[in-house]
Amino acid sequence: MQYELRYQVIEPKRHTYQNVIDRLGDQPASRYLEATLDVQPTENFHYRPTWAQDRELYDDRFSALRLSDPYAFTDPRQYYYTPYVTNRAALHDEFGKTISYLEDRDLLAKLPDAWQAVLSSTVVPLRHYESGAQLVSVAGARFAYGTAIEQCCSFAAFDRIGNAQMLSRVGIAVGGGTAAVLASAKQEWLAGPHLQPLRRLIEEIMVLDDWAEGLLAVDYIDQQLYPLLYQSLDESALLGGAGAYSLFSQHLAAWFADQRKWLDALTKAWADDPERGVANQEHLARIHDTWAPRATEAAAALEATVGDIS
Amino acid sequence: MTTVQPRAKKLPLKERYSLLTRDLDWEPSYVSRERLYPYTSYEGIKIHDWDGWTDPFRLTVDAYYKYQAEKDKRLYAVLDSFAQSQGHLSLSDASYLNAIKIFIQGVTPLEYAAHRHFAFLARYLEGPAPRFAALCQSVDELRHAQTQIHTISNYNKYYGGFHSWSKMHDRVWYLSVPKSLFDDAMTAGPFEFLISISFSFEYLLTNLLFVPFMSGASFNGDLPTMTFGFSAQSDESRHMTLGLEAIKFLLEQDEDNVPIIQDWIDKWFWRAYRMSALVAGMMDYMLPKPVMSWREAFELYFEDQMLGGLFPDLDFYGIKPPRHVDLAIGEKDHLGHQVYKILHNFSFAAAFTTSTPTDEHMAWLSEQYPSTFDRHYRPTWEKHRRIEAAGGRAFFQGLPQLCQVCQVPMAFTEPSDPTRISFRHSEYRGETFHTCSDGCKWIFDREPEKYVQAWLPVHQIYQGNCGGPTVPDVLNWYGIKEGDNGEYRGSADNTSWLEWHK
Amino acid sequence: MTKTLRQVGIDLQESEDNRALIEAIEGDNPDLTIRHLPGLIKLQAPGQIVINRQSVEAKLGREWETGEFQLAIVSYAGNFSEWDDDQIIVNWEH
Amino acid sequence: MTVKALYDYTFPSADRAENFGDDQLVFVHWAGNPFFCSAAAFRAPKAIPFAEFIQTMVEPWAASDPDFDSAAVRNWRLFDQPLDTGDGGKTLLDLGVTHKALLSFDA
Repeated sequence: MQYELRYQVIEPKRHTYQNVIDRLGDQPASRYLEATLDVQPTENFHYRPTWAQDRELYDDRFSALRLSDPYAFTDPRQYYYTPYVTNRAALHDEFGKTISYLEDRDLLAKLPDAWQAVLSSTVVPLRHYESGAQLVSVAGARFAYGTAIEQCCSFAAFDRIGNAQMLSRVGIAVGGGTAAVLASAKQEWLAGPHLQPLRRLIEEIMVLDDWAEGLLAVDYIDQQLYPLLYQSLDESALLGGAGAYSLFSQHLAAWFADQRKWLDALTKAWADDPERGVANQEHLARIHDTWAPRATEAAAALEATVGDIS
Repeated sequence: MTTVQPRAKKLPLKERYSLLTRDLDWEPSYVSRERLYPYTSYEGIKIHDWDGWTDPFRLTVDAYYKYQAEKDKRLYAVLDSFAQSQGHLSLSDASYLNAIKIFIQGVTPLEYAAHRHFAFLARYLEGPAPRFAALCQSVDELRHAQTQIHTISNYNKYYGGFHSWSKMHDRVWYLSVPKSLFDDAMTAGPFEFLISISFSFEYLLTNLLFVPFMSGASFNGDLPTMTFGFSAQSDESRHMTLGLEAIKFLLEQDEDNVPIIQDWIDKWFWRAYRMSALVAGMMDYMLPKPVMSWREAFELYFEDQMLGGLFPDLDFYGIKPPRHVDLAIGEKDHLGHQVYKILHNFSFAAAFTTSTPTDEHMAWLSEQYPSTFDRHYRPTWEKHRRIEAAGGRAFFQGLPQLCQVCQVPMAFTEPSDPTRISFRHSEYRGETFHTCSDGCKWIFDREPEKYVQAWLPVHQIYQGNCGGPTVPDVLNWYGIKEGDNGEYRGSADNTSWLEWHK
Repeated sequence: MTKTLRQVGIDLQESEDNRALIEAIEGDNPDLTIRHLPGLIKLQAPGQIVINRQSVEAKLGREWETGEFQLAIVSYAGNFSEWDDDQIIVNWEH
Repeated sequence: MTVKALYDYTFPSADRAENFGDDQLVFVHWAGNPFFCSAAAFRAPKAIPFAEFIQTMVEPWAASDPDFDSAAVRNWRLFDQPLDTGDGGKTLLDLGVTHKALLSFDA
């Protein structure tokens, strides 16, 4: 017997919300666009912030880098909450499987001494760097102008805690299931000479007033650290009998590739802005000149300690 | 859940959680703590040990992603199937959607505002544990805003009033009530924000506002709203815990915090309660199949659970029930009626429609409100019925007087006399400011510098800032389209509904 | 110290997924009162409500993490005084 | 009690009299009539004679209630005090009805 499902055909009166129609015409719009465009309030704020003089609750003057249309930038990954958590659930699930595999076979504890040392004294301490980067990203979640940009910052902030927790779990595994390595790694972070330029740098970035400048300054560090620790060191690990290192570092490399997508698109949107592009390019150059050399310097101090292996 | 993570071998949950969250923090030495956290001292709150904060949920990031992805998988499956099967046709009636219109215009933007400002706490609170809890809440609130936008997106295709929710929230008169409340909280310092939103709103009132509302959605055939609502509420439980943890933490840190916190509870209870009046009107009048009266919900969720349960607990710290709570209790038999009267008077200028209650609905109201409905409210509705029987429909041909603090039209009555409107006013810097109640007047007098700034929609119209001098000018500026507003019977939605159900 | 008997409450989504959980809670809390609202089940008890992992697993026939309780809960009145690998307790503290 | 802020938190009132030029806001309440949820707000010239104010602004609003009878309007009050409106020729300003004053009547 066949069932025939009969639904009434009803013509929609409109295909999406009016603000989306105003921008793109009356056609079906993606969930990303409906959940992103024009969501942030823009006018008629009732009271002035007690914590910031001469600013409205949402104000594009929280950064020198501005877009004439804040939605000229959209996330190339099209992340709104659901695809974001779905993607990251998979990433952390994979990481969890990796770490269980490494733990079950004690593979991290069995790493060659030199690799153990690199992990404990250089890689695991970076969970604190991730935590600092989280603080910088979350400032963008609050102060960036427009939902498209701020939601990327929000997700990046959450990612950073995720990265810090991945590194922490590696530390726990290296410590044979105890907190011993995390404790010594924290000492390295606080006092190890190879990490002090980095710690000084991230602390100085954490107190910047301009959220976008902070974000870019951290990115200059990422651009040095991630390729160094999770790509080139990864290759050395595969060649040097430290496959366990490679197994976990692939997940951080995967994250960094994802992070690049939106940050590169945002930087491009700032530089290409029809009205503010020229001013933005000047600010971008200034920000680069201020922070990129510091990032190189901090990475060099750290690289010296891993140089023996790679 | 199909996959179960293997339990940690050696570290118990508590310790592991602490290592994965608060242990990430370090004491900065290259910059000062004051520069890093510049906003934690000006409100007068004293914190001696940020590690005194505990988080019972102990949610790590991987678990967060796993649970949230699972919740959203379930939710979006419901949304997709409802849309595919034209589920909107099995609602109790299209008029039900008026409640959902107010929801997306009024509440969804608040979720978004909470998202943004919990990010402020996630940046500026000094303790890593509350910062992480705030970060989770910040992304949760984004989830709530976005799942609501997606749930309602399907209704927007077929019904009026949903299409311009974001612009409306910034501009339309009744939406300045919720907007001003969040603006008030966000412009305050981080601790006041925490007490206002996490405690007074999330813990004290959210149950009262959301749970009966979602039950109402379920009862009226609105499966998607019920699903997103209950799904959001599961996050809300974490947020309530943050609120309760916040208040206990602040009270335990220093005795000097107690009067400051009490003052904030007093302010924010009343502020949030006044905003919730919109929900009272909705529950009592806007559901074609009503599920619970405001009075019953208030008794169950506020009087029993909060006054009966929570406040005796807080008494331990020297915290008393909120100032003016007696007024809220005293008007529980009146609130919904007075608020719906406002909406009914002014729906010509709103992005929803209203109707005089039917006989059947009035019978339900009589039953729910035996001491007040027949005596004080039925006669006015009967008068509307007579006008409508003669082919008319009465609206308030003008603009209302608004309360300077809550921004609701000044429709509430004296505690001692439900036939007399309650008028209060204060003088500040030679100017008069009107408030609707002792609660709002007390709030105004406490911080007049703040409330004189209020963007009062009626006054802004009269200043010429809202698109022009005539009603059509203003409606156009609001983004309200022909057919979104006015009387439900004969409205665009009503006409379509009848057409689709021929 | 006398134990407080003020009511605590938990609201859960009434769904097939949660049936075993609700049965387990009923089993472990003899003073529980239950109220059904559309889509929702409201559990209340004087003093405290306890949820035991083992009881839930026995009803479910599979492993269950206490964290999964977050998928079921709609609201609560009280305080989570305990939430560890094996048990969740809601009560009033003072 | 003042607002706690990180700077001198002083802002002008959003509805200060000067924003309305020669006009002002006036609120009018029909006491004891539950048909109207609240008092009405008007923008009126300070120099408008009272009778004209009533005729051109208040009456069209009050007529929202079909039972309104302009002849029955009586007992004007300014806030809580009785207001002698005389023959209606005096202006709002002359009567002491200033910016954001509340007028009430019975009918």
